[in-house]
Amino acid sequence: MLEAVLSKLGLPGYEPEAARQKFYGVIADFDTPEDLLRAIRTARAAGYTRMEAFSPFPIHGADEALGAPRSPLGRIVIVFALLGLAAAVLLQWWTGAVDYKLIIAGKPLFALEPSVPIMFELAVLLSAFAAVLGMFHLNRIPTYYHPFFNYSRHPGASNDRFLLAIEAQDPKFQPEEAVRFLESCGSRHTEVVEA
Amino acid sequence: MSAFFSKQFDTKLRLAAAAVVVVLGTGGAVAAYLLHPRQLDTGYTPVQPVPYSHKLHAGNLGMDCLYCHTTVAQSNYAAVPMTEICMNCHVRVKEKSPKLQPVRDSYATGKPVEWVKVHRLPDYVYFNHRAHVTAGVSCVSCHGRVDQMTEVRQVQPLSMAWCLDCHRNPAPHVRPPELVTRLDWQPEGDPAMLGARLIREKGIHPPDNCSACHR
Amino acid sequence: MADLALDPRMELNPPLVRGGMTYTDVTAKISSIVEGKPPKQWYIAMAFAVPLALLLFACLGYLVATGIGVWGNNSPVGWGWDITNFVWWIGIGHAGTLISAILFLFRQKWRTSINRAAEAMTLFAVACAAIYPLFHTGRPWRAAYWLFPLPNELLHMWQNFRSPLMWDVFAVSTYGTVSALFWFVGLIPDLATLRDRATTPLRKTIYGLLSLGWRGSATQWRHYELAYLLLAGLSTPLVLSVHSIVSFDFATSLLPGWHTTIFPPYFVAGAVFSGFAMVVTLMTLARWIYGLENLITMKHLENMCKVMLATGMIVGFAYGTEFFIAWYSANQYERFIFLNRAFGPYWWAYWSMIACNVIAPQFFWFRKFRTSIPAMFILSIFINIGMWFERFVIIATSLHRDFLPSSWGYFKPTWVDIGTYAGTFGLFLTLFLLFLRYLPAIAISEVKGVLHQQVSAGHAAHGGSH
Amino acid sequence: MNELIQLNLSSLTGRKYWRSLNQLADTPEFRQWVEREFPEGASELLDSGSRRTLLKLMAAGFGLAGLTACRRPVEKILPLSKGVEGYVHGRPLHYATAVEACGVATGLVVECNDGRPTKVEGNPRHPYSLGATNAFQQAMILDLYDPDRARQVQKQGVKSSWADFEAWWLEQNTKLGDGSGLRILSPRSTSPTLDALKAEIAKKYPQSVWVEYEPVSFDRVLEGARLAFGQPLQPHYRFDQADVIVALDCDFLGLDTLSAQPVRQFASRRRPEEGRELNRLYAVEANFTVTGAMADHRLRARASDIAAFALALARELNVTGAELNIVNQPAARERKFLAAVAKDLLAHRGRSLVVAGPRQPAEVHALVAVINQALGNTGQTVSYTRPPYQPSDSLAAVQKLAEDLAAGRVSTLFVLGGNPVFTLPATADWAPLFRKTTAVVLAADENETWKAAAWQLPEAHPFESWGDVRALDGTASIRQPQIQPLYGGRSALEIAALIAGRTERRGHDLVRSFWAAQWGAGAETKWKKALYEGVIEGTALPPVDAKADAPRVFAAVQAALKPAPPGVEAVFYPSWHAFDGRFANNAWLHETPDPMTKLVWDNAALLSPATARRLGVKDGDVLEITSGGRQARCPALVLPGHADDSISLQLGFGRSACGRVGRSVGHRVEGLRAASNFWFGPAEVRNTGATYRLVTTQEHHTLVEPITGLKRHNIVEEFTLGEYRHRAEHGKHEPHPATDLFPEFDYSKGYQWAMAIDLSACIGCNACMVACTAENNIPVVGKDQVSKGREMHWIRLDRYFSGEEDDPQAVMQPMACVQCEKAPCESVCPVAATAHSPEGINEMAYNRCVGTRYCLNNCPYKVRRFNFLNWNKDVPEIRKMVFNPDVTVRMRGVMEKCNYCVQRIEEKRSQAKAEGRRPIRDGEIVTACQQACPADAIVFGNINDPESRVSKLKRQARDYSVLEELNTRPRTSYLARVRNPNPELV
Repeated sequence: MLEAVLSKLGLPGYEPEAARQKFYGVIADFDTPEDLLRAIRTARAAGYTRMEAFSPFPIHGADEALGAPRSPLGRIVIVFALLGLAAAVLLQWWTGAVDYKLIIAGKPLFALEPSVPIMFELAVLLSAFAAVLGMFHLNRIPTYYHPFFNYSRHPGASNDRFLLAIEAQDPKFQPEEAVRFLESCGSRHTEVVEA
Repeated sequence: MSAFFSKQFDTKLRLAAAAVVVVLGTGGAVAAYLLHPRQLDTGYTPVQPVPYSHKLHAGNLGMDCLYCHTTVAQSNYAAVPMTEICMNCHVRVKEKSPKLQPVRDSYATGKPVEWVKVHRLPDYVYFNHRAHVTAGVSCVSCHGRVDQMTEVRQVQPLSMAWCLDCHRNPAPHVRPPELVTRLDWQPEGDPAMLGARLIREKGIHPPDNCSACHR
Repeated sequence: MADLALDPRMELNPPLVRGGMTYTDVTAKISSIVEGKPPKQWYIAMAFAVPLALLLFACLGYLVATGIGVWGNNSPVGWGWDITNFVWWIGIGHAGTLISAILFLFRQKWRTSINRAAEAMTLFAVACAAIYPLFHTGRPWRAAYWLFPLPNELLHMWQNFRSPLMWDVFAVSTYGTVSALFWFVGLIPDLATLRDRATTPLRKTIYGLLSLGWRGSATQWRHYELAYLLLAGLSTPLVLSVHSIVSFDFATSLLPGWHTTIFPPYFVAGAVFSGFAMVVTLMTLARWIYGLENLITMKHLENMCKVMLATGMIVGFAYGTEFFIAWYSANQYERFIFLNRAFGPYWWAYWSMIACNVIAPQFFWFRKFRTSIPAMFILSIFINIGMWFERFVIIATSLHRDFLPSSWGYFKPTWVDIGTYAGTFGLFLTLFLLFLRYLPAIAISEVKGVLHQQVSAGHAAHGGSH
Repeated sequence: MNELIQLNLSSLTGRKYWRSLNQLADTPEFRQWVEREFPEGASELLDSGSRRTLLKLMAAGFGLAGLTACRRPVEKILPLSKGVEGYVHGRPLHYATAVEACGVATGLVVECNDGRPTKVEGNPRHPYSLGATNAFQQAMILDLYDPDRARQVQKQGVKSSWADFEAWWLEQNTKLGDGSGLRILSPRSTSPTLDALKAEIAKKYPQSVWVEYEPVSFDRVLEGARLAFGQPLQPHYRFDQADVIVALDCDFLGLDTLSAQPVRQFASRRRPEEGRELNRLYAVEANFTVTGAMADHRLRARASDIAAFALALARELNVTGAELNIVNQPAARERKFLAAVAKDLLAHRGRSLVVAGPRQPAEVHALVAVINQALGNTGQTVSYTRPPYQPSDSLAAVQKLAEDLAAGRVSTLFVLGGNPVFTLPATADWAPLFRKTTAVVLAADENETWKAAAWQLPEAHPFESWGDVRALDGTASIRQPQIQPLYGGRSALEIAALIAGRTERRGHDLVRSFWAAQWGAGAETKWKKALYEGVIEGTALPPVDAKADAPRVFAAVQAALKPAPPGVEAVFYPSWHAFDGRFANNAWLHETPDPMTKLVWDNAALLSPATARRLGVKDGDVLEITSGGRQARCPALVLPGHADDSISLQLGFGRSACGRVGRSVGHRVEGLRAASNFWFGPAEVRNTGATYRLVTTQEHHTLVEPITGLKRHNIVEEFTLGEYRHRAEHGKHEPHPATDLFPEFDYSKGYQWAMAIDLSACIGCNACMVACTAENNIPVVGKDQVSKGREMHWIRLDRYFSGEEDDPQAVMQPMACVQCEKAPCESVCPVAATAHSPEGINEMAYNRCVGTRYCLNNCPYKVRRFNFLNWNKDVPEIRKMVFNPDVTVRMRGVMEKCNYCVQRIEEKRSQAKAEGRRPIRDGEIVTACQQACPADAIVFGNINDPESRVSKLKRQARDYSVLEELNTRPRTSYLARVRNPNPELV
């Protein structure tokens, strides 16, 4: 019953047969970051466009090689920082000078000077959340199922292996050809991974 | 080998999470509503030892509040009447009524009738009837249309926020002091206008500092 | 892979990962701590920590039931051990964020093998610290829900945002939250590693869920690194602000000895000082328990000793400045309060502070002490003691003799004071040991990053040997 | 009107209910409690910590934690059945009454809330109250509700009843015949009605003896007059008429007076603004008393050397016919002092006054009378009347009583109040003597005498019973009860009536019939008037024109006065805590520190620093004092300014049979007293080596800092008269206008409350402290907690010594919240629990306070008080009846402090509004401390009214703010202490 509804909605994991991808792509396995980078460059030269690399630690140059755009995270965080500031000012001004005007130590009902600490703290708090949640969003995590995990040697990617995937969406994608190509780049183990 | 988490796992997880959020959200909203003093504290209608009807006395018979609540203009308390006062009439009226037995007993023995308190404030709150009544705040503002109640019921939250609302904007609740016990009284025109005038004339400015009520 | 130890250049600048470890070795070594059975020492430590933690709860229960009177606090000394311990723990907490954030911004590679544990330490220290402001009211249930600006139909009342205590509430809770985020973000890739190494379904599930389906794809790393950088950038001013604001509790008052403009920098320096001391104390222990000599190398420890020396000097300088200003201000009350610290009834506290905070770190001028584990262990403990006394001196001795001689008094702690303080140690240690047991105590992926650079550096050194 | 009683316990734990007292009495709990041997609760919180078990309280605490009060408790309202005249629920009633102690009577006005007496004030119409009270009168109200009072008629400790007792007496009195076996021992009484009954008893039992005894008596004053004038006369001093006053061992501002009058008169001459010349006070004394603290010049002398000094003074003044030889040569310093004093006195003939204390022998009083006569003061500053009671030589009488008892000549002994077994001279062992006869003891509490009695009768509290008194000048007052006897006690009057065999035995009938007889026609109206006004017109005694025969006096004096032996003397004083023991179970007084030593919950052997050094004694060392062959132990306390070789001991402590508050508090020194050394005598002192913890509320006693040795200014300002005049001419120095970060708050509109406290007038008598305690439901915390600095007084008296340690000056400074306009406490409170009212009061909202104590830390005056524990936890029901219903009872974890009696302000405000919204008049609002102050040193009012008293005072040249440079803008300012030194002595 629920199943039916979900598949009608076509939510992830419940797509109708027709809409389902057959392959995720082909994944190859390299010894060192350098080998991986070399492979990426060759593949791009060969005209592959939809690729993804997997590594136990960030490899500098990898995303350039893959031709990824700059991350928008910075802009998100700025916005939230400003929101935090504004919220702090509003909170302190409205509660103190509008909603309940209590005379405290003969001081003004609202002044900027004593409000600074809380303004700062709220700004930091909101931008920190923005940074983390923004990153989660951009990285689409948490997402517990990913075809990548179907690759027999995927655990290597969190240990000491450096993997390269040519994805099925790639217009130039041909499973056998992709396998052959990656083997030629020096992959230790190449697999066609189903979606 | 294949992935540890199934294809459907993420969808299930998200749906579950959504469900939790919805349940908690609605639950919280409901609780917030119910725990709000307007819901929590109003409507309290205890059973009294004597089925005394304000509707009958104040409403139909049109007795003035001050006939029984004699001290309201002199004291912090409005004074629940002494048995004596009941007996002023009930020596003759309904002198046999079984309902009035407790009253007659009290009058005979001198032991009080144990009325149940309806409008209760915390002990650290000092409400002064005299101050309000002499300023022209009607009984009805806090106690509602008692003249229409057979059993007295709390109709206002009597929360601090509620007090403050009036202390900050008294105009709608101020009327000529001699009319405070006329629960059904309506000024011609906007009560706020009249209130504003009286406030100006008499220089009424209700305090909202702490020790106005907390000592 | 070339043996790095043979490389002459490596000797000049000793490697941060020794013993020619490979990526797999690193993974294996660190994961083994979590996967294997904990060593005997771990159980001994737990046996010590857990009862103490229980003592904490007993003391707090007694306090809540009876009232703040069970502590030694009195009039004029309204704050005694409670706020002393609060400031002390918060101070401890600073090293973690400092190491992870500031050193990260300065690209100090040597932070990698200690930052994880240091961050954990921060969280647990903040947790211990938070206990005090909450419970020193004696009625935490009120403090808990009245210190946060929640709209309240019943009262229509709001907080007083002029009060430094209110700033504290925001600062400390923000600090706690951000540190937690920072720590967790750092953990994600390593949790993925544990997930991938996991053998039992339970571990697969738990670490799987915790690692949020991390794949280590280039795209993910891209956003991840930026996020981490931003968090570091945010935490840096935050960590400085927190102890500044804590110092405002005192600096904005009008009490002689509190009303001092030097406090913010002086408190921050002190915090870092005590924080590093605590890191050294714990790291030397962890290193010994789990044999992490190759990951937490002498270089790490020596650097930390240098930081302690530097901050110790700053703190010492601050003590001097306070006295100078007190004299220079020509304010009778100021002058008296400082003389009273040194020569009044609390002289012993003052001079203990000087001995531990100013004298002790001087040993770190000498390499011999900077590189001797026992020496730095003992000195770090001295510093922790000294920094506790600093807070006690500031709070108690300023309060006990203020303006009107008629209301002077003296503060004596009760057994509940002592029990509560000891108890927070129990809580802290328990949490830290659990952390060691169930989470990667060293940032696996970051160490690999460092290792990778060593490797490529090694290749460069061997100059196209292949 | 007293059937009705409402217990309106405004406590945060919240319990309000109406009860008629009869009903309360009917409840089984109450009965049971009344009859239980040792009721629990009460002052248990005084033995600190003990009773708290961890688990129980964890439960309690966490119970509270789940604080959302869902179901509301059902509360009953119990209105009266029948009306009570003049009673309006919620409005207090005030009744005039009068009390007496040691033969000194004062008129009072008692406030009753719904039938509960809750507060004592002075009666402005009464010449010896003038509207003021002393600490003891303020504290009496607590004794009324003392759960440890005698509650049950007993026969040898077995429960009995009044009926049984009366039955016993009816057959007993038949056996008495001429009453040769009948003795009646009572405290000094001024009651005319009782005098009448005494006469009847004397007639019925010619051989019976009625003995009046007071442990603190003024007999020697009258004896002195008898010596001087041939008849016992009561001197009346006019301190307000005297320019020069010499007090010889006379604490006339403190414990040697029991009324406000002398203080009020003296203080009226210490205000330089009021035009009249400042008086000058010379004090010669052993103990450092509050009178000594007010003195412009003070000479330390052993009590036993005072006589010699008086003689020397007489000679110095060469009073006619005075060929006197000094008993021992005065020292140089003393001679200088003598000369200056004599010169000053002679310069102020007719406007000077010499007074001697009740401890001094009759000869000294006679001598003083003659000196005053010679100086022409008689009739000017001192006049004489017959005493308001029958004077008698108590000591001789009790000696005789002891002999009679020992010889078994006494069959029945009535003790009508007091606690003689504890207070009588130690010449006899009284308890066994009492047991030898049938002792019928009427006692307020189950005291030592009660324990020794055959019949034990509970005595009614003065506020529970009818009676009448006569003030020192004879002015009579009716004592009317405020409430029915809580424990069915009876008054001495009623027992006397029983003895006299009167048929009417109710106090009311006795008193009323007596006065009806006096008045004859119009008695009814006179009676009402007497009750209403609290004084009976035309009852004051006429002055007696007395002429002393100087030569005869000198002869007698010369003969009587022997040179005092050198060495240590022991002197007995009443104490500020228990007086002579009658207040031993009064927690308010025990917690109120002694004005000079600041000691609480104890007495001590006071000695001078020099003597302490010589004996090698320090504070808390337990001394063994031997005097008159008897011994007592008492911890030592060094008091700067105390005379050398003299040890001051306070009476009334170490009660063995007493309520839980006072049981074994302090050390009993009565055991040293005999007729020979009744007030003072030679003593040996030995340091036992044992130590005892004495707790004081002030640990640092000067304004001089340790370490630096610098004096702190801007706390207490003192001028000599000269300096003051100079300042007055050149105007008061205005503080430098402080520059503020923020704009000023506008306090120019409406009422702006403020206070001025005159340090020249304040004598530090503690009346304000106890008054505040009573008015504001201030809890008692006990010795342990005070030692931790947790006392709760909203107003305290800071006492600072200045000058050299051996012979310092002292100044008192009442310190309560000064209501800073820029209050440091407010800005630091995180929850805004303390904020400012638009009228300038620094308010505390207890129910908002979370208890961070930050405000306490940031208060430079340290006037904030924190409820470290739940001080009201164990307060028994009966004791709660003393609570002021207009003030919240604070729970633990809450900060509190003075708020200018805001409940009184609000009351007057709503009254003024009800009366046609008229403005509040100056002086209409009186704070509790101000109302009690006998010196009229505290003035409260509105500073926006330039004509108000407080505004005028604040314009004075000697007005200043404490710690002005902090720019906290206190609303309470102080008027500097002005001293009037004799140029020849400085």
